[in-house]
Amino acid sequence: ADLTSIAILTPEAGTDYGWNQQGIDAAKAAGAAAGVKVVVADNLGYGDVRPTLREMAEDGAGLIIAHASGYNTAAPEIGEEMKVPVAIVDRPDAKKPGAVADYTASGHEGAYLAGRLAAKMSKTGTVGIVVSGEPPSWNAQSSAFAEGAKAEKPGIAVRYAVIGPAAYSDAAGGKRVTEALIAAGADIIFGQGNGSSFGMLQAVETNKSTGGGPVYFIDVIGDKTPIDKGNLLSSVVWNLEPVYAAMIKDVKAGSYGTHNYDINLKDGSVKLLKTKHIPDDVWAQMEALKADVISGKIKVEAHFDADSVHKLVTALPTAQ
Amino acid sequence: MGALFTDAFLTSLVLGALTAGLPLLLAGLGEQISEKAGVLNIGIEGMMLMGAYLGFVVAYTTGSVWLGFLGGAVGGMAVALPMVVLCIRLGLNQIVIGIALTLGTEGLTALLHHFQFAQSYPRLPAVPTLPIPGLSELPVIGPALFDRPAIVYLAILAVFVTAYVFRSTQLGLALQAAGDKPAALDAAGVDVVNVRSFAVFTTGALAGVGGAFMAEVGAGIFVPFMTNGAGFIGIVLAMQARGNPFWVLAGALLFGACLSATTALQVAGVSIPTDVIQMLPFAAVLLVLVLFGRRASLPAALGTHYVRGAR
Amino acid sequence: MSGTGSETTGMGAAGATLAPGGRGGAWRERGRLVVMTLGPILGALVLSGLLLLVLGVDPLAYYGYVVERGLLSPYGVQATFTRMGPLLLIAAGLIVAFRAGIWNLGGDGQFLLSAVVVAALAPLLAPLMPVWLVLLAALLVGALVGAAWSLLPALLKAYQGVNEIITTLMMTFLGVSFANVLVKLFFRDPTTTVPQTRTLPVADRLPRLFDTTVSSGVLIGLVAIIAVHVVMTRTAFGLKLRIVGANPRAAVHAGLNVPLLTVLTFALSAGLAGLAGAVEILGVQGNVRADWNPAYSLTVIPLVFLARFNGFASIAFVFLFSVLSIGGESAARRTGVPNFFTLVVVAILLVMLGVTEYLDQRRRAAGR
Amino acid sequence: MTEPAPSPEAASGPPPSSGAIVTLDHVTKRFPGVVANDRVAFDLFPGEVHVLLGENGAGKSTLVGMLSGLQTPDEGGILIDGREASISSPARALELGIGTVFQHSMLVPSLSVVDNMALGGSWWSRPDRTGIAARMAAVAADIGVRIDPHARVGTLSLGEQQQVEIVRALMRGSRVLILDEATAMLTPKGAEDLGALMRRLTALGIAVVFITHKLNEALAFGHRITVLRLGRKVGEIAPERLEALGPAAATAEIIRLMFGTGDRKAAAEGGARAVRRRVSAPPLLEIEELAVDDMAVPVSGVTLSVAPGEIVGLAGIDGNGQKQFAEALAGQRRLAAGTIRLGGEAVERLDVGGRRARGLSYVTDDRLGEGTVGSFPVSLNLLLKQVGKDPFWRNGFERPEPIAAHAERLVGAYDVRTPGISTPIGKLSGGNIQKALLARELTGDTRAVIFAKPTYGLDVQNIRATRQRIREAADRGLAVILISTDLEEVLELSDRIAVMSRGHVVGMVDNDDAARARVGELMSGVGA
Ligand SMILES: Nc1ncnc2c1ncn2[C@@H]1O[C@H](COP(=O)(O)OP(=O)(O)OP(=O)(O)O)[C@@H](O)[C@H]1O
Ligand SMILES: Nc1ncnc2c1ncn2[C@@H]1O[C@H](COP(=O)(O)OP(=O)(O)OP(=O)(O)O)[C@@H](O)[C@H]1O
Ligand SMILES: [Mg+2]
Ligand SMILES: [Mg+2]
Repeated sequence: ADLTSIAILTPEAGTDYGWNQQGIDAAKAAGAAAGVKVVVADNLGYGDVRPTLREMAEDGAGLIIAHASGYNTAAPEIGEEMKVPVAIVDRPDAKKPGAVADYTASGHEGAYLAGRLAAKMSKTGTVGIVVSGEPPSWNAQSSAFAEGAKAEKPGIAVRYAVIGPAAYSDAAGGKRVTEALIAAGADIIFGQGNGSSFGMLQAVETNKSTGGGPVYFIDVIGDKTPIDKGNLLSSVVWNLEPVYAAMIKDVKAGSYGTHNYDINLKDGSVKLLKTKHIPDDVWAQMEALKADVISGKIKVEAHFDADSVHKLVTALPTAQ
Repeated sequence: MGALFTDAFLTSLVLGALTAGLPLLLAGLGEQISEKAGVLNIGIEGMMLMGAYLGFVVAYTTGSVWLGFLGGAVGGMAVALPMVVLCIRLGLNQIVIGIALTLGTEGLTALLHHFQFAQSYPRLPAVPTLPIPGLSELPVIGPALFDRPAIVYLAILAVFVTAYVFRSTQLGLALQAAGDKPAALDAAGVDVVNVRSFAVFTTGALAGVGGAFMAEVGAGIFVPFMTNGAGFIGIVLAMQARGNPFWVLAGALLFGACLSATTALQVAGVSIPTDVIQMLPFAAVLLVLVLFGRRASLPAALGTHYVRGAR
Repeated sequence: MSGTGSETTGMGAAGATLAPGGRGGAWRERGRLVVMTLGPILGALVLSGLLLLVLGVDPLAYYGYVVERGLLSPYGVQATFTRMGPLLLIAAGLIVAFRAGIWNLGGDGQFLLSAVVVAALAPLLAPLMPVWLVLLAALLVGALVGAAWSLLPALLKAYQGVNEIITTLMMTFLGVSFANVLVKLFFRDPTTTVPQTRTLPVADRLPRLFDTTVSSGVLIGLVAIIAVHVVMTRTAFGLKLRIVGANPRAAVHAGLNVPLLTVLTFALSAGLAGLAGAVEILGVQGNVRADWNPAYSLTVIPLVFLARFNGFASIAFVFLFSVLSIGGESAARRTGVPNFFTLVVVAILLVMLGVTEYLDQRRRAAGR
Repeated sequence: MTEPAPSPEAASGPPPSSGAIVTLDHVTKRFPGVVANDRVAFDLFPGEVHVLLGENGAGKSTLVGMLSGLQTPDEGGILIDGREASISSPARALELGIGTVFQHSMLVPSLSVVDNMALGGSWWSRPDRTGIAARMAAVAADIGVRIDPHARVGTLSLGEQQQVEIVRALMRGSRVLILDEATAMLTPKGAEDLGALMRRLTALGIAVVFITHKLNEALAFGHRITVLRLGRKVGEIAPERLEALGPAAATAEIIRLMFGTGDRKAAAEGGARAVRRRVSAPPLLEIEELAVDDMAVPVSGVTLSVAPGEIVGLAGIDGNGQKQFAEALAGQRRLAAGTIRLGGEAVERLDVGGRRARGLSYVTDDRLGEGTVGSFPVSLNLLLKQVGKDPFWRNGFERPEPIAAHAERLVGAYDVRTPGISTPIGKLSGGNIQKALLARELTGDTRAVIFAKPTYGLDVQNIRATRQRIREAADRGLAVILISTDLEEVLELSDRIAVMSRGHVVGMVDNDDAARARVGELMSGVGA
């Protein structure tokens, strides 16, 4: 079919160096590459997006990307109503030819590598995971990070804490919980959150580890290098551009909805960010591990439920 | 598991409870002053948020923590000003104006943040602490409670000062009279409108500093909507405290402790939904109301507009 | 704010304008009402327009988009109507309470818990019974859950005189957390990793009106608010509630059972908020996700004051607000203003209203 | 205080050689529906006790309000030391040295006695509690009362609270001291001590405004007497004249001023019945050993029966349990003990509606506070106690026509002056609100009526109309209880008169020629 414009809807502003910004930037890039107009509706919150979905469809979007798990009930419904294909996250089973495809993007492979990296770099033998909530893709990355760390150093302690229910903008909570983990020995924090992640970053910047050294932060999705003050160790950077590009291609080819989309290490849509804090030898080892994951020598599974995460991190303290 | 509950970790839990509880304390204290004087201040969430915003902006641009807190106080008072004019002087409905001020401040600070900081997300450096000689050497509570930024001591001091003012100054008597029987205060020659205006401005200043604390110390950054309902919790704290500032302190620390307990349990690997633990303080307060809630617990003239000579 | 005092909250101005004026001055009175209502709206638009200018946005373009999307485009105005459904129900509930002198600030908790229970129940019932019966049962359950969540504040108020503002606020905090606990631990949809309830299929939801996307929730809302208006202004029961609200001592003097009427007021008010939750789920959302809380009640409270507790005026203000929130989102996107701007407009509107009302009072006082 | 003899000091009060401290220059104060003060001229001289007399609602407290900064005059001016001044606020009044004990408590219940006394100091200062307590003890000893300085005011009885207020006013060292019914709650001994104190104060050149309902006090303590009636100043008795008249003549003169020339006027209007026919029918309303628990004035042991067509007056100073009694009778309050029978049927367990349905009506004295809903139209207020009843409501729905017809009929029949039946009743004048209340309570199957201060705050014409209604009600065969603080009214209307004091009926008198003196004695506590 003929596709002239696509739309992307995000819950928060596209300036968060994270989930929202990644989605919007990638959609714009993919659109530009395919010569398709991209309409952005950001800051929509988690309430009712049906009016916006309809408006996008009415305005001629040939594909609507509903970039939040909170939208994955509304988008397929409105897609069907308005006869527009939609892309959703966290509902792989909702796939429907010509109508719905899922791109439950999980950087779990990257998070696994991040776990390995963290375990290699930790001087205290403890690493921490802070999340502002427990949506599926974060669960997948949390558990992969824990597995990676454990695989690297079986005796390592992985501490895990959720800031609170719906604590997406709770920057103070992010800082408080991160400081608790640092006090619990963590010198590398794997942090996932929106507004709250800036609180985590600030905690890392303003605290020393229990060993007296600096604390590092491993981010997800985006690249916060432009605002780094020297504590950003790495990031599980997503690149949704190939996903969206593939979607555009499939819509044009009429094959949309026959398969879901994914991001992975192999095509570079997930990668670990190299910063100057990672020594070259360690980075070389990471490259090797990455090759193993890509080749299938190391198998990383995605666990999307919170319980799996809890089990993994609970099992760990007793191991030490 | 023994290795987890080290001194350092316990310290951070206590510290976390204190840091999370402090803005609630300041908001609750402020609300208590308003309520004591007979003003139901629903706009306190907005006062905190403006305090957080302005406190952060001033601290960030001047590099001075103290100017930041001053900015926070000014921000809170700026939101208190329309409340004073519209509700205390003109007698408009306190609930409506309170909600309007909160909504407006949420929108305004988010807008300002969007245009100023949404690209750069500036963060503040750590706020310097002031160790109290001797006490700060104590294990666990030493670093958690006695090696804090000076504002923390001031906030705790504010509880004592408020208690002192309530109990032992003319102002305290005037506040109480303004909330309980404004006509009697008026007849004694004290201007009820002035006392109430003073109370609301003080509330603004305290809530503003609370917000500034949240931004400067609690988070080190301002993000939109960051007060997240803390002002409403302050209202609840003030109401359950029945005019005693120490109950506000206790309530605020209880809330903080519940948050820290959530973190501790999670870090220890016990998985209870955060929601359950966060219900506890509310359930506790409600239980108190069921068991002891009587008419006498709130100022008789709370929420009413005073008009001299009317009857 | 002790006992059953209602004027105590300083609503004198609102109360005074409730009574119809004399026949002679009816037209002048009506004209005054129009000025009093349109004045603040125009004032708010001007002030907000100035703010837009500061932000470098053409106010006319912004308002143009608001009107175009919220009012003129078919899908837009349909969205406006759909949005009105739950808001009208909440407004109806608030009117009952406020006219009876009860400050029920717990609408959000009542709304949310009802939504969660309805979202859990309806998909389970759907395979077992005909759609209409499912919907009817779910609406009823929603209203009951909402009412149940107000029972404690109601009893405390009626028999202990405990201030309902604290208790209803507390019940909202509790309700929001409790709703999350229910979704995460008890009502969770096992087929997905997302913490949410099962989803009621689109076909089983409240029917849509004609060939549009407008949910029939708006009809329920309209019927409810008009019914409330009629009950409050035209029936003996409504009159009794208004007597309690306007002068509780007169209610005692007239031999009314004030505690019972107080409990009934809570039940009705919260039941309507619960019905709003049910309508939002059955008509629009189909399920509830953890941490979802649209907090409608807090924004409807000022609207109801703006309408001076009048049902028809409330419809107008809810409509205006819906246009603003549907159109505002679109206008913000097109003009590049962040969505937060709508909040500022609402706040300015409320403050303008307050000032206008004050000026009107002074004018009337001077005219005597 | 058994003998109302003016004291020597009173007789030889210092002559007003100096000018007045305070002069009210023909002040007028209006409230919606009443002219509370109508061009009142009033001089207050140093070294004098200036007594203000007048029936309830005469405007005494309003005058005090203007002196103490609570009210500002609508017309007229105030002179302080002969110079034009404005007393714009209570603070200003205190500054000018005017200290007031208000009729209604102006204490904060949640504060202690000393803290109440301390109110008003500079904000950041500490209240000097020990100092205040000490000075308080001294002043209290002066007037012979004992007050626990640290007791919370809310725990004190109303009488004790009044003592606190008197002591507070004295402690302020004002040059003008206003006491609005300050002795109402004092014991006779306490009142006498207060009188002695006033004498000592005036000797120091302080001016005192003293309001009381007890004529003996007025004569004993006062140097100058001003009488208000319906907001107007109807007379002033200067010190020389007061001295010259002597107690008995002064009393007669005052009563004439306060109540008008009662008998002559009534006779001229042909309103009063010369002699009421004796009522021989068995009682319709029987009250036995009625008791009510109340914080302020507990009522007990009230036994009273009223025959159809009979008017039983209940006289007494305001606040002696009349209100509690009436509310208990009407069903608004729980009885602590006792029985009420209406036409032989026990009704004490019924609620307000039940009693009303059986024919018991209650015309409250608190017209705006509980009698009406001010913002509601006249028409609905006329049906306030019949909400939901046929034919005005059918299936719960309001029926505008019958409601309007009913309202039009009553408004016409009772001559309620209103712009229309949909006018909010709060906008009517006091007299017209009262007519509407009478209309509501006297319509329908009423068999017994309680009137509480039915002419309170009304002007002459309305008083006459209202009294006529009461008589007509009795003539129709209703059993009537007439509660009034106005002796003239009770004497004019009643067949028998009960006097209430401190929650008890202290005497029952047949309304004959001796009644006036006897009731007056009972009321003033002279012969109790
Ligand atoms: N603030 C007010 N608002 C409305 N009406 C008032 C107000 N104050 C007094 N009035 C009315 O003014 C009139 C005079 O009242 P005032 O209190 O001066 O009488 P009083 O002589 O002190 O009576 P009493 O002996 O009962 O104390 C009464 O009709 C009263 O109802
Ligand atoms: N200060 C005022 N402000 C506004 N309206 C007033 C004021 N004073 C009186 N009125 C109104 O003017 C009208 C006449 O009032 P006024 O008290 O003079 O009546 P009145 O002749 O004394 O009647 P009544 O004998 O029934 O008491 C009433 O409607 C009253 O409400
Ligand atoms: Mg009059
Ligand atoms: Mg008086």
